[in-house]
Amino acid sequence: MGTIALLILTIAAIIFSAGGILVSRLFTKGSINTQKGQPYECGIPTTGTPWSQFHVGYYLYAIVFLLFDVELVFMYPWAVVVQKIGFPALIEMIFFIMILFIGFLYAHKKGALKWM
Amino acid sequence: MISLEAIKNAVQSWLQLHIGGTLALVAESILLGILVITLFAVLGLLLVFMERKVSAVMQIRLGPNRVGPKGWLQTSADTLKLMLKEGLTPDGADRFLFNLAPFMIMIAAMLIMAPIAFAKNFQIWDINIGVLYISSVASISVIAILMAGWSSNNKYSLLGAMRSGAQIISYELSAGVAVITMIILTGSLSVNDIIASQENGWWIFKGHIPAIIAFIIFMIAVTAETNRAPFDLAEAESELTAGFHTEYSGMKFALFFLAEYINIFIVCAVAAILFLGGWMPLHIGNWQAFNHVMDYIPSSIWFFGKTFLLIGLIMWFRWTFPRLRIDQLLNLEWKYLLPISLLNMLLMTIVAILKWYL
Amino acid sequence: MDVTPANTITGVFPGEVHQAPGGTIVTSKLDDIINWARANSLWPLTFATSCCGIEMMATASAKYDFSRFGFEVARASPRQADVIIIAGTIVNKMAPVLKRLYDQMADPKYVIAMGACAISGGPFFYNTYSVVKGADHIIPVDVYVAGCPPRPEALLHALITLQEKIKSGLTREQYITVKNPTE
Amino acid sequence: MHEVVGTTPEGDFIINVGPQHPATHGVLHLVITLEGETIKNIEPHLGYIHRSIEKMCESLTYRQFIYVTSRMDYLSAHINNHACALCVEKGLQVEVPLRAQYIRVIMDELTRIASHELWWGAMAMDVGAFTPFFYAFRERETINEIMEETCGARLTMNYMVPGGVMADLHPQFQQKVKNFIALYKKKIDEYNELVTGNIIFQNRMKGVGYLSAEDAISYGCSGPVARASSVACDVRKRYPYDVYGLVQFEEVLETGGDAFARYWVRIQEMQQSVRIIEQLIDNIPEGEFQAKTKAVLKLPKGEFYQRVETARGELGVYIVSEGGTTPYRIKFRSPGFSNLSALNQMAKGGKIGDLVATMGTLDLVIPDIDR
Amino acid sequence: MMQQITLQHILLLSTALFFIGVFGLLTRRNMIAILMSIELMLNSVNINFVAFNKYLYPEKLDGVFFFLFVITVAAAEAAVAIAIIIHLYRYNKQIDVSETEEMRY
Amino acid sequence: MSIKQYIQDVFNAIKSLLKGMRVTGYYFFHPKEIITEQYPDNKATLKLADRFKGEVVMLHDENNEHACTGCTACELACPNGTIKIITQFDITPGGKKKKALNTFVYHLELCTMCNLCVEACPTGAIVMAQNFEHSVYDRKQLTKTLNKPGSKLRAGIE
Amino acid sequence: MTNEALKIALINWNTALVFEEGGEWLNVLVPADQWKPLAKALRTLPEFNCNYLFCLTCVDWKTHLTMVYHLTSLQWQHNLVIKSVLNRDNPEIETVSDIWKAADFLEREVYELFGVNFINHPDLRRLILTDDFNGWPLRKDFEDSVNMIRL
Amino acid sequence: METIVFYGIALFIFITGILAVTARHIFRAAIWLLFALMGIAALYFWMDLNFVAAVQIIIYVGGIVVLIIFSIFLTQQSGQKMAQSSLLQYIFSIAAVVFGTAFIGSIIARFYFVESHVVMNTAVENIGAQLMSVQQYGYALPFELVSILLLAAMIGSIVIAMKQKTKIKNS
Ligand code: SF4
Ligand code: SF4
Ligand code: SF4
Repeated sequence: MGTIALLILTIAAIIFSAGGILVSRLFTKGSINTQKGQPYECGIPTTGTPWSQFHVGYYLYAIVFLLFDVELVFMYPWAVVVQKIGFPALIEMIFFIMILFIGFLYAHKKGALKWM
Repeated sequence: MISLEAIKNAVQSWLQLHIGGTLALVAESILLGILVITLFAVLGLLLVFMERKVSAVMQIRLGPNRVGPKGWLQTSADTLKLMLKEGLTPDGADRFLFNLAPFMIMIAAMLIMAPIAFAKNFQIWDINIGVLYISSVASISVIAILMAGWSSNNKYSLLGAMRSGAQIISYELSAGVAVITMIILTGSLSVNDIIASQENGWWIFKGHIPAIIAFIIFMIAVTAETNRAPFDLAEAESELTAGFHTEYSGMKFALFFLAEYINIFIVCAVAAILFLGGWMPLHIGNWQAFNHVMDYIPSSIWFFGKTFLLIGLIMWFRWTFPRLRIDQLLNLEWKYLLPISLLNMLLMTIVAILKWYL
Repeated sequence: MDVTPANTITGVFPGEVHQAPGGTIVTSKLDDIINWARANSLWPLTFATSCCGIEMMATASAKYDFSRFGFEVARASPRQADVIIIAGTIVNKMAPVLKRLYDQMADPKYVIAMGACAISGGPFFYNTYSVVKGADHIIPVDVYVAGCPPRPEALLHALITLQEKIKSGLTREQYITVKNPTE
Repeated sequence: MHEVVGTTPEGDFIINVGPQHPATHGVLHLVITLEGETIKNIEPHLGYIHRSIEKMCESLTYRQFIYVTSRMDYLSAHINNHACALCVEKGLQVEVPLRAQYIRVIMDELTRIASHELWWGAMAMDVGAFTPFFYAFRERETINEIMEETCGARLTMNYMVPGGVMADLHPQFQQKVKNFIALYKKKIDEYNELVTGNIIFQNRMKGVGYLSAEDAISYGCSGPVARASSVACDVRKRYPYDVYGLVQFEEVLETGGDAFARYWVRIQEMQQSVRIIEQLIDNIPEGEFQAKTKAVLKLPKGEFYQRVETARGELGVYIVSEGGTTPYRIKFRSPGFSNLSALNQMAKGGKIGDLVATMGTLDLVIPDIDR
Repeated sequence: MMQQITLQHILLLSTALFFIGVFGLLTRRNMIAILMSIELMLNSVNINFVAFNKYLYPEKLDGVFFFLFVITVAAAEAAVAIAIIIHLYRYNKQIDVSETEEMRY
Repeated sequence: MSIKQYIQDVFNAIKSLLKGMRVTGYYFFHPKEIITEQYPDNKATLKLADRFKGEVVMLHDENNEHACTGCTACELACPNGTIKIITQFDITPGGKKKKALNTFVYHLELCTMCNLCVEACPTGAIVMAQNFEHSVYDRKQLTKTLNKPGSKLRAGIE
Repeated sequence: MTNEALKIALINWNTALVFEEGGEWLNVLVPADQWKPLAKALRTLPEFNCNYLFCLTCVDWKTHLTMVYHLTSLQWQHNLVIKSVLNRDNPEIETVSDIWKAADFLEREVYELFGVNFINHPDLRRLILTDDFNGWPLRKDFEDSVNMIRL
Repeated sequence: METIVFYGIALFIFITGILAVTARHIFRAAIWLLFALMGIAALYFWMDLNFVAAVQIIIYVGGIVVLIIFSIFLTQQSGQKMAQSSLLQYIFSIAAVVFGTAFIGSIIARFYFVESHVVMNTAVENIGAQLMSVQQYGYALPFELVSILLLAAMIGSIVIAMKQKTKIKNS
């Protein structure tokens, strides 16, 4: 099945969502007024655009995550075979994790992992 | 005994016999599509209803009980109403992305379904890297949320999206490590192999303390990943009104709502597969008679039973705990869960290498 | 028109044809299903300005529990809410906000004016310079429920009354739809 | 932390919270300047429920104006009425029968419990726990039932009149209150288990929204907010009115000054209220429940100030009388107003989540602030 | 009937993708967009690695490993690049290449 | 932070969480703690407190007679103008002109159930009723006339 | 301190103060321009130490406005009422929001309800009413024919 | 069937790739990039290299694109359109790209590859075994190097990102 299964699932999801939205298009009609399209902010007109830049804290998480994610990717094949290989694999992994952990500790110490 | 497997085989052979070849494949595909859509709808309705009832009983009240017999049609009415509600698109929004986001989140939810074994030999795609596949596809939904939050042109949405972005990616790590911890034991990523390896006992029993720790960490992490309370910062009502889907209405909102519940189902299914043996019946040591009785319960019931049990657990969390603050949430992950789970993984390696389980 | 007693109107499943007063509007079966869904899934907006809001909370609480009717999904965002329960006084400064919230709700939308203040200004009708004398000066109201504050049962009664109104196809939107379908 | 470069004055993220927002408990409007998620500044905008009660009262008679005040801080409606009644009595110089005083105080304390119950539920809801709300309302409903039996209304009772109370106690009142109190003591333990001890909750609360004692005094904070900063300001102790002078109770003081201290003060205050009620409920003297007053009340020329301790703090009623049947000018010193003015001080530098916790523990009732 | 898909097809696809990336690299002036173009190019390289491995030397997995390492490098590169971009942005408020020439690193 | 403290933290946290879960779990498994009253269904058994103030009504006896003299004491006592009393002059049997009630207009939409009018009434003509189901589609329906059509003043009340 | 003792202490501080008799608390009348120094003294001098401003309001006497400040000392437990008469057409008084932070909001409130101008107030804007509100609603002669229905 | 799917995927990658480099809104460009990357993952799935595909999704979709989106949030008034290059630059680029594609394409088309018909064993065990082995074709050393690379990247990006404002002010 493979790719075809994925294809079917994707199409099913699209049909499902599109069907629902289509039905709602068919059966509803909205009233129109000038305030309707404006962003909701507790009933007060907004000031400024929301699309302004954010604080640095948000993306440092992403960076640290990304690097850990890569690490994870290497762990999967390792995990599968570690039982067979035994301690050498464990030691390799301990090294691997240790090295990354240094980075993690560094990030921690630098305060990169603080939400701002 | 009627099992899903038998039905599947019957349908398959019938199709082969009467239509044959490529057409059978096509027919099967269509059937599959219909099946998953129905599954989606039914699961969504069921889970939402379950949530409302569970919360009601915990909160010493009755919950929906007036629409349809015992209130069973409540969620149907809700869905129908949401379908019949106007789907707004705010003026300032990026229309294309705004409308794409619900599709994305649905596709992500749907795709994760593929390798889940609902019953013995009943699975959409027996992919050899099952759990890895699941954790990979699950990460798509982050993008959908970021998309939804950004395109809404709303500050609450954006804040909510940023929060959930950081939250989901963070917790993906410890969820992943917890999964890896179990994979060390199973030695395979395939869902079927994982389940098969638990024939004589579920990992949560066999795997000693590391398995239990991994289980706890996994449950916490997936709760966070699905944006459920106590980690529901993305849609924290009291802070950001409705978070990243503040501007969504009608069916598009319903899709987000539905996807949330489907995701819960999926993560609980994964937990059931990894820790509780998926559709494996409960076997206790050498109690032959007991094991036999257990075998008689269809595998699908085992699977759904376990999954719903875990869903119940997650709901229990939700209705008990206050919400964390965003920095605490991330602290919890980076300071506690991730180091602990990494350590736990190494511990598990030792257990596995020394073959202490069994 | 008269308000039907509450106990006759619960749990009506679609399938019957309702005759609206005057007999001019006969809703079709499809409309019935639609109205059934809408009537049974009224998600309120969390909108409480003052004392009546407390009674609204009490209605949500375990003793009265409006979740039995499926109302408990209180949405903070007007986009997802169906009914706005004006629980409390509306003052001049709040009026544009209320209007804006109402405008931003997705159709179909309903309004319940809860308590004397929302109906007419209530205790603050005379001698005040800042109270709006009735929320229906700002937005159309479907159901009024008197009291100061109305007790939770009264609010439930109002919600049931609203359900009844929706089911019989008499709310504003439905009225417009039926009357002039092209609009 | 290090400074951020990427924000210009225009680039500040300004977000409106309220007037329609679940966390503002009504219609407070906060304009929050954010930097990331850190709050740089909060500017409260009031008036979304300004009903001009003070102006209204100028044209209501002394009997009539009391009822409006129960709409002010509707969660301690009784106590508001009590303040007004006391103030009028001060002007009239009537002696309130002892029975009425007992009834008033018991009702006050019941109201306080009910108010704190609601606060507890709502605050737990703010920090994201939904279930406590329902448990809190269970107890609150019991109180409401007791109240309703005697006063005839659940929220805005209008039970006090100048000179006493409007009606005598319901015959079953004492029994019911005793039952309630017996049950209630157990429930407080449950609350502590469910919320107070919860690690998430504690983390959300501790060290959040700090208010120093000096600031509390300077901002004119009162009630649990000030007492959590170890400012002894309980009017019941400092200027006892009615039979508060006769009962034993402790003024709960905490030194933390943070949200958790405020939380904890209120929880303990509920226990103190229970204690007060226990002392009084069995000893209600027989007698009149209302002093004889004229049909039309006229206060002598002068100024009268009366303060009482509501669930939120010190409520002051300042009546200027010109000798007529209506007050010439009336001013309500509402506790929430001063407490709110300290909000910026408390929440600055915190996160949005902290703001919610701080707001929750301030226990604001907006109509009380706006009047 | 269409022919069987061979290595050539895949290589053609990856070539096309590579040049799409090149196109982006040449025309974009926004640094993030350029980074995105580079990612596309890296991906096309990855496709090549994997495809060669699969079609030419299926006994070993060197291509897959190269894929893994490339992806690692890509991730590391993206992380550092974005850190630089954001720093640059904070430094002079915009991230167009043409105007950030006097980078002082 | 020492390792020991770290581990202790984790355990205490989990313990406190489990405590909370025990409370909700207890209620989950004890459905008899549910206190919901099913309002529209329990109408027959619903018992309100006897002093509950639902709306102001005028008492009429079986002869369709009430006790209101039209003295407007209630109108004056009412803080927010809920009551409007329209009086007329009746000719008593003795030939004297006498003020009497014509229409007792009661604006339910304004009433705050404060009980002041009832307190003020010298003859006890009006009382608080327990009816609370005041939902209507049209606000005009809330303005009521309390004296029934054709009702008279009960004899002997001044 | 008792009222008497307070009075004496105040007289010692400034003999020009006028005291009003009657009422449970000591009433001090102070000219508007004297208010700021008096406030400072009340706050800082240890014998007064009136650290708690619990009520700040204004009364419209049709001919003039009177600012009323209620002060208390949490330390000495004495209460004090300070009054200051203002010109009705151009009411102005020095702010005390730098002495008692509570005055910040209270003065803003008085400003918009009575139109009293607080000199040097850091942020004298409308707090409660809408920005386009016309008039000073709590003054006795305020009439709003649109919104106000007289009983 | 397989063929059709391949062409579908190829088309998808192609279109989304082009959109990714031409879209005017940077956020949309990122989304198109995301789709292109997902298409590539689908291609790997099609090639039966499930592990590779999953890794592709995890790292690219779940990691890099998220990072890019975050950085877009951070650096852009992201609602705005991006600045464009000059027309001339466009023309040159298109010419270069078309030429390059044609050139390499023709080489590829003419080149004859000896395709091996051994079915590739992509089971994760193999990958893992080879990853851990220290013999020939073993990747244990690179594996450790990866961690150092990651460490370097992490420290590097943090150092860059957390640079103090003071420095900027001085320059
Ligand atoms: S009607 Fe009464 S209870 Fe309701 S908001 Fe108005 S004053 Fe408060
Ligand atoms: S109801 Fe009573 S008070 Fe009112 S007019 Fe009649 S008799 Fe007088
Ligand atoms: S109850 Fe109060 S508001 Fe209602 S009519 Fe009587 S006096 Fe007026």
